[in-house]
Amino acid sequence: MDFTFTEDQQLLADSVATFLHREVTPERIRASWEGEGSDTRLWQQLVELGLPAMLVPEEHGGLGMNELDFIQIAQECGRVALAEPLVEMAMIATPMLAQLAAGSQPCARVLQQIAAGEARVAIGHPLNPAVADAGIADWLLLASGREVHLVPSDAATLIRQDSVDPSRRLYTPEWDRTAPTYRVAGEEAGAAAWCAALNRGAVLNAALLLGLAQGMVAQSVTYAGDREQFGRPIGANQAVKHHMANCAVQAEFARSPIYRAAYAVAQDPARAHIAASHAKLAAGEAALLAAKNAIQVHGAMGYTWECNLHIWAKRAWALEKNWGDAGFHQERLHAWLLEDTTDIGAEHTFDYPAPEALDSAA
Amino acid sequence: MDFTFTEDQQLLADSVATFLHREVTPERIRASWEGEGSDTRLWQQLVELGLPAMLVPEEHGGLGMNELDFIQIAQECGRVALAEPLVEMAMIATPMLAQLAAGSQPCARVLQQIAAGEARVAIGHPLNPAVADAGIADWLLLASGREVHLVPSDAATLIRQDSVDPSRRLYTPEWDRTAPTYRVAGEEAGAAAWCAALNRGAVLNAALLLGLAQGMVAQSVTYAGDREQFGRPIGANQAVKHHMANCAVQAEFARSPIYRAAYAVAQDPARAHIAASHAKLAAGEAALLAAKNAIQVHGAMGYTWECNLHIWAKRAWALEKNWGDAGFHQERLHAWLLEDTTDIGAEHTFDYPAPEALDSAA
Amino acid sequence: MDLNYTPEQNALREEVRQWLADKVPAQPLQSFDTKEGFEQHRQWEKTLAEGNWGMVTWPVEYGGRGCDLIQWLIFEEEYYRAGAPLRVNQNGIFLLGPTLMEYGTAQQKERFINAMASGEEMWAQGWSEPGAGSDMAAIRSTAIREGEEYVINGQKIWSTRAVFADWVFCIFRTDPASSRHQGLSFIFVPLDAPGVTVRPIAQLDGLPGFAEIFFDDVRVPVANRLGEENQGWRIAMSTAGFERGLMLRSPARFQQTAKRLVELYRQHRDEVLDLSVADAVVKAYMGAQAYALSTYQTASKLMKGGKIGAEASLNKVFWSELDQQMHETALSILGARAELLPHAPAAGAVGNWLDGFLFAQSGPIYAGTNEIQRNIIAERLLGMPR
Amino acid sequence: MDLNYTPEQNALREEVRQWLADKVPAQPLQSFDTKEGFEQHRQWEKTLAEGNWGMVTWPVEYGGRGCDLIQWLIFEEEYYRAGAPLRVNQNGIFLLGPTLMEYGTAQQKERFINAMASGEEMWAQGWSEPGAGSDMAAIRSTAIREGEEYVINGQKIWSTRAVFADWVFCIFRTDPASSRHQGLSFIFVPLDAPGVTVRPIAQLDGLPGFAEIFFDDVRVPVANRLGEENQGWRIAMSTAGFERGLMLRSPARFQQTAKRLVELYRQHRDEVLDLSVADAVVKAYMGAQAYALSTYQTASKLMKGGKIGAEASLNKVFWSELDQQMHETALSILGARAELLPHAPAAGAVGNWLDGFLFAQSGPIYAGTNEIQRNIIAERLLGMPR
Repeated sequence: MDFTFTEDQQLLADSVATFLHREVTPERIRASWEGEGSDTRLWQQLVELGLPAMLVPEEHGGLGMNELDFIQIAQECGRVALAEPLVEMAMIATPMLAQLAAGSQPCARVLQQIAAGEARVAIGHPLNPAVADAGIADWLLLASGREVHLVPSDAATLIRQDSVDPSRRLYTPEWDRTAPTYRVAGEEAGAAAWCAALNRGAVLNAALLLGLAQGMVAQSVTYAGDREQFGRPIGANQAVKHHMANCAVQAEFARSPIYRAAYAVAQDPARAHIAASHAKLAAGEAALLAAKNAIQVHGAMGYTWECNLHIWAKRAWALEKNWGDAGFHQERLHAWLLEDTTDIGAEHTFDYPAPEALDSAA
Repeated sequence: MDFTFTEDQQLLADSVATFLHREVTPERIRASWEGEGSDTRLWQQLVELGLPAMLVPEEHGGLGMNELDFIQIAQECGRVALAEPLVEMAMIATPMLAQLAAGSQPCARVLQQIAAGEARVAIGHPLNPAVADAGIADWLLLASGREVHLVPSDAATLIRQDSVDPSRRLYTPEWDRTAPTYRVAGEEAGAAAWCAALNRGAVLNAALLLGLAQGMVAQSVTYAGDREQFGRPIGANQAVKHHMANCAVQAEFARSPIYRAAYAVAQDPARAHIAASHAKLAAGEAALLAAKNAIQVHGAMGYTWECNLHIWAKRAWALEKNWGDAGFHQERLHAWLLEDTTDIGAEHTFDYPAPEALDSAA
Repeated sequence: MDLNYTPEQNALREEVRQWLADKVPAQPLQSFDTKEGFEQHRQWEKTLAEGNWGMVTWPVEYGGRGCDLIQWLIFEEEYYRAGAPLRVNQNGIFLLGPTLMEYGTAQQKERFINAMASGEEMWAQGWSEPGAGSDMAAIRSTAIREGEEYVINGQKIWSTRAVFADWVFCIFRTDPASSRHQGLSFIFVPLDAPGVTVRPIAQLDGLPGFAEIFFDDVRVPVANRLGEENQGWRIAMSTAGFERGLMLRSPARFQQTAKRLVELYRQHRDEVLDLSVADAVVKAYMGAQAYALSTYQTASKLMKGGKIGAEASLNKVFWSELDQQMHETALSILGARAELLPHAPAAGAVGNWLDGFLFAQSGPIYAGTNEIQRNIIAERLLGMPR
Repeated sequence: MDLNYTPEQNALREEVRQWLADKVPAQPLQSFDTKEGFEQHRQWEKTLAEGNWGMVTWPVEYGGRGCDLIQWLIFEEEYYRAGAPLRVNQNGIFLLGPTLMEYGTAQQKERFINAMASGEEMWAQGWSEPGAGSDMAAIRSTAIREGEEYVINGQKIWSTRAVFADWVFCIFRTDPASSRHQGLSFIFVPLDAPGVTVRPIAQLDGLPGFAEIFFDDVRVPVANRLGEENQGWRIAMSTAGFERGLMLRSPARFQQTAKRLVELYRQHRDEVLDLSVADAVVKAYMGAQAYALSTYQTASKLMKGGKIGAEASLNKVFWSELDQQMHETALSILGARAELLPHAPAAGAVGNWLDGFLFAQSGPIYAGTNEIQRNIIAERLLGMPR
């Protein structure tokens, strides 16, 4: 029993964090809102850091790492509100391709391209109403019923769906669902793959949401230390302090569930659903509270477009409802807790529920 | 349209308030915890003020007033945490007897006795697990199925049920349910009577809870102004202020719904259920928050038996769950809101829902 | 206490309802934070004024109907029930108008009130400065008297409607040696005056709902001052006072939001898994209803000569947090579609809940942050130490 | 990261489980806030000590097992799982014991530790004074040195267990000219010493869970001082420090409460109408689980040499409010029966939720109010201005 990251994991996360904090500035995010939005140079830098290749298995030319290796990086991506489609691709789509690659040549090929930094993949989970970043993807992983289709993006018609968050470039795709070449998993394998993808998506988004929450708290603390009213910084007011303290408490107690869930999806993905739902719910709450309190602490400034805070807040509002909204994940926990066979209590902290309860996710 | 009390109503409430604040001291309440608990002299004073007779119809020797005349008095009884069984008797049991008196000589006789200050009546609503103050009552209004039985207290066996609140003297009664003399209403009339009693009980308890909340806030404000830490009163801390401000907001927005509900039970009792449930829920929340924040502001002192605060807090915890707990009243509102025929919105503020929805209450 | 409307009150309701049924535009207007939408809303104000429905509580001589507060509440109920446009003119008719009637000279009333009421001249509000937000008495912009003119220098911020409005009413420091609440005056400035620069500030939705205004040797006649010189604080406080605060947020608005929320819930009930939604919907109804009842009670009290002061802070905290809660609940019901802008093809019938949610975020901030309001409640209503 | 227990850890769990299954009293003990219950609990401490389970993290030489923090967590999980008695001796074994091992002389260790561990000598805690609660440095009680003795005068309050305990450890002002954190010393006083008066203070449930202690020219030998003279603050702070704070509220306790709550919910589910209960039950599970996971993470970090400071305030706020939330939810499920004392004939199977609810009210108050904890979080963890 050891609930710490390895030195390698920590070093990697720290160095990526340093990179992100240096490169991913609000100015650069705002610049990416023009046009179709990708910051090509930034993407190239992320490729050079090897991030898209991290979860590609070694036999497909990647680094063969797992979700736990990536989770702190996802958190840092949230902290800087990275707009590039790194995280969904690297930690949700890539493991899904890897899961299907044994039985599907196209999946194996796309993995090679990802590892080489030559392709980007967007993923359209049935629970999400749109596909993020489909416009700059080379490949789309799409659901037709429970089947998984791998579609070249130029074979799909993409309908733009504007989000409250200008960094989120959403599309609904239309494609020829009958073309046999697209089909990389049938109903049964597809159901399992979408279910696993959902758990990864929930955990990953939880990490992003936690990072977003921490980013908003950090900005608000700085602002409250600088802004003066009545002859002293507004952050000296106990009400302002307690707004921030409440955010810190919620974030702190989302953190361990996220790491535990990342461990679960990496080590025992078929039994990860309860941990994943817990992580997503806790992080979603922390992010919503942080957005609300951060805006409040910023006052009128927090309600403006020119203040950078809304870059984070809008992302939080959007992500909190993707990859299963609060109701979806609550219902999973609720149904599980109601079962007489469910064991909770002190000695069950690290038990993983049996996989049959996964049905509801597909 | 005039949402103010009459000058007479206000004068009466103010004078009763003055009396209660002078006479009903915490010391006197604590003294009443010994023995069977009634403070005979205090009860006599309440009789002399005419309070038990207020809602007895004039034809039975009473003052012929209504629930709206009494509601601010109930609130004041809460504010001082009066332990005497005035409120349930005067505003719940008495109107129930009045409702049944036309068809029942015993009811009419008991009303005469109440008006004369010669009898006390306790009421056992099916929703409450015990009968408050049955031990000092002369008569008990009890439910057998939906029938109403009026039982002389010496004909019943009373089993004491200790409450967290030492001021609440609870009993479960056993009596000969087959004795025909006790039966003052059959199934049908009984159902209507119990339903009306429940609405009155909810509104009345709402007023008590609001008064309790206000009493706890007042004590806490005083304490926070006196108690010094770090060289200044603890009430100068913004967190302490905001605890109290939050209580004040909740109490304020429970107040009007209570008065509106009192008007409803007085003027159109068959359509009062939504207003009654709203009042009870709002007041219950205000009282629970006040108890929590008042204890917190008092610090360790608030956790002691010797500090008077617990007299109020325990009453609040108990009453919040009597005469329909939060779930009961929420479910009424929820079911009503879900009906397609339910009209809410700006022009319906003073509409009274049709009585058929009352069924769930009996 | 009599919670029935009188026949006269019912007749008023019927009259308003009929008039609105005839006049309310079939298509929703564009946002008044766009140039085009602003002009549409200005036109609507003109229509209202022509029907003498612009500001029913104003005296008849100013185009009002001399309505009492209950009648005003009835008007508001019908107005929101009809889904009539938001009031682009609210700075003028709710805030400045009554103040002008109380403190203005005959000439000022004649010059400004009718043009304001008809929507011909639209008003922005200029209280805050970059260093004077919650701490409003920290105002530094100056208006220095030179003969029959004031020469104005400085800067205002968070000035609502200033991007498209014609005039702004401000408080400036007329006594440069003064500090805090002293030495301030209440002055009107035309936004097209030489030396005035308006910099739009975009809000969360990207539209310029407010602006920064820069004053660089702007000259206005002394006749543009409302009330006595150096008495501006007192006048501004009465502008910000209760009765208008009440009018800025009439309960009807929140009751209609609660109604829409209940309808949304009924419609989606079978898909909603969120365990907190049912409770939140019940609370939304209760909150809106309580706010309406409380307002009726306050209005009744005021009509009997009662006064009201710091209690307004209870209202501010309550409605602003209720509004947030209702919109959060709506987004929970909508789930993942909640992030889509209404024009997105996949948005379906998400309606304007997202816009409302964004706007609701400003509620606990403007007109005095809820932290300041809670201080006021604790100190002035409850008597806690400062 | 490896979230599997080692075979050794599983073996320890098995051993604890077996031992507890044999030893835990079949009937729950009476409250340790009664004379009789206190003695029952003292006896239980003796049983624990005899099995070397009294304080598993203590070194073997003091009757412990030298367990690391993960092993301690496993022990705690089994302890709460078994429904074993609350630890009446917690002041001694969790707070004073480790401090004594760090700062005590050889003689002090010999004199006190074994008697403490066996339950033979029970300890009360004496920090607060009537004027020194949240502001602990405002201590005024004095211990003035006279030769080889201290003469103690003053008053302590909120002294847990003092009504039935044998000893109290306190901080007193040994330098009468000092102020605030200076000039304080950490001193042990036998509660039967001449001049000591213990006045029980009843808590919400009517039982004397704490006491006021009056010192009137009480004489104790200088050898009763722990650490250097005038260094008491630093020692007291280390007593109140993180690792023991963690041990005062092990996650197992809240996990078992969450488990009982879920069981209560399952049992009553068909009667529960309260719309907020389902959500609250899910949140209770999540909260208890998050607290456990967080503690495992912290323990792992500490075992690798990590340090921890103000983060303890996050824990304090979290568990205390979680505990309130869980008990409130249980009372909501029980409905109107919730007010009945467990012995009431109509109480049915209400269990001890009411008692737990009353006790939970003290959580946000003791060991530093949650307001103070939130200040610490904001100022020390987030770096906000004081």
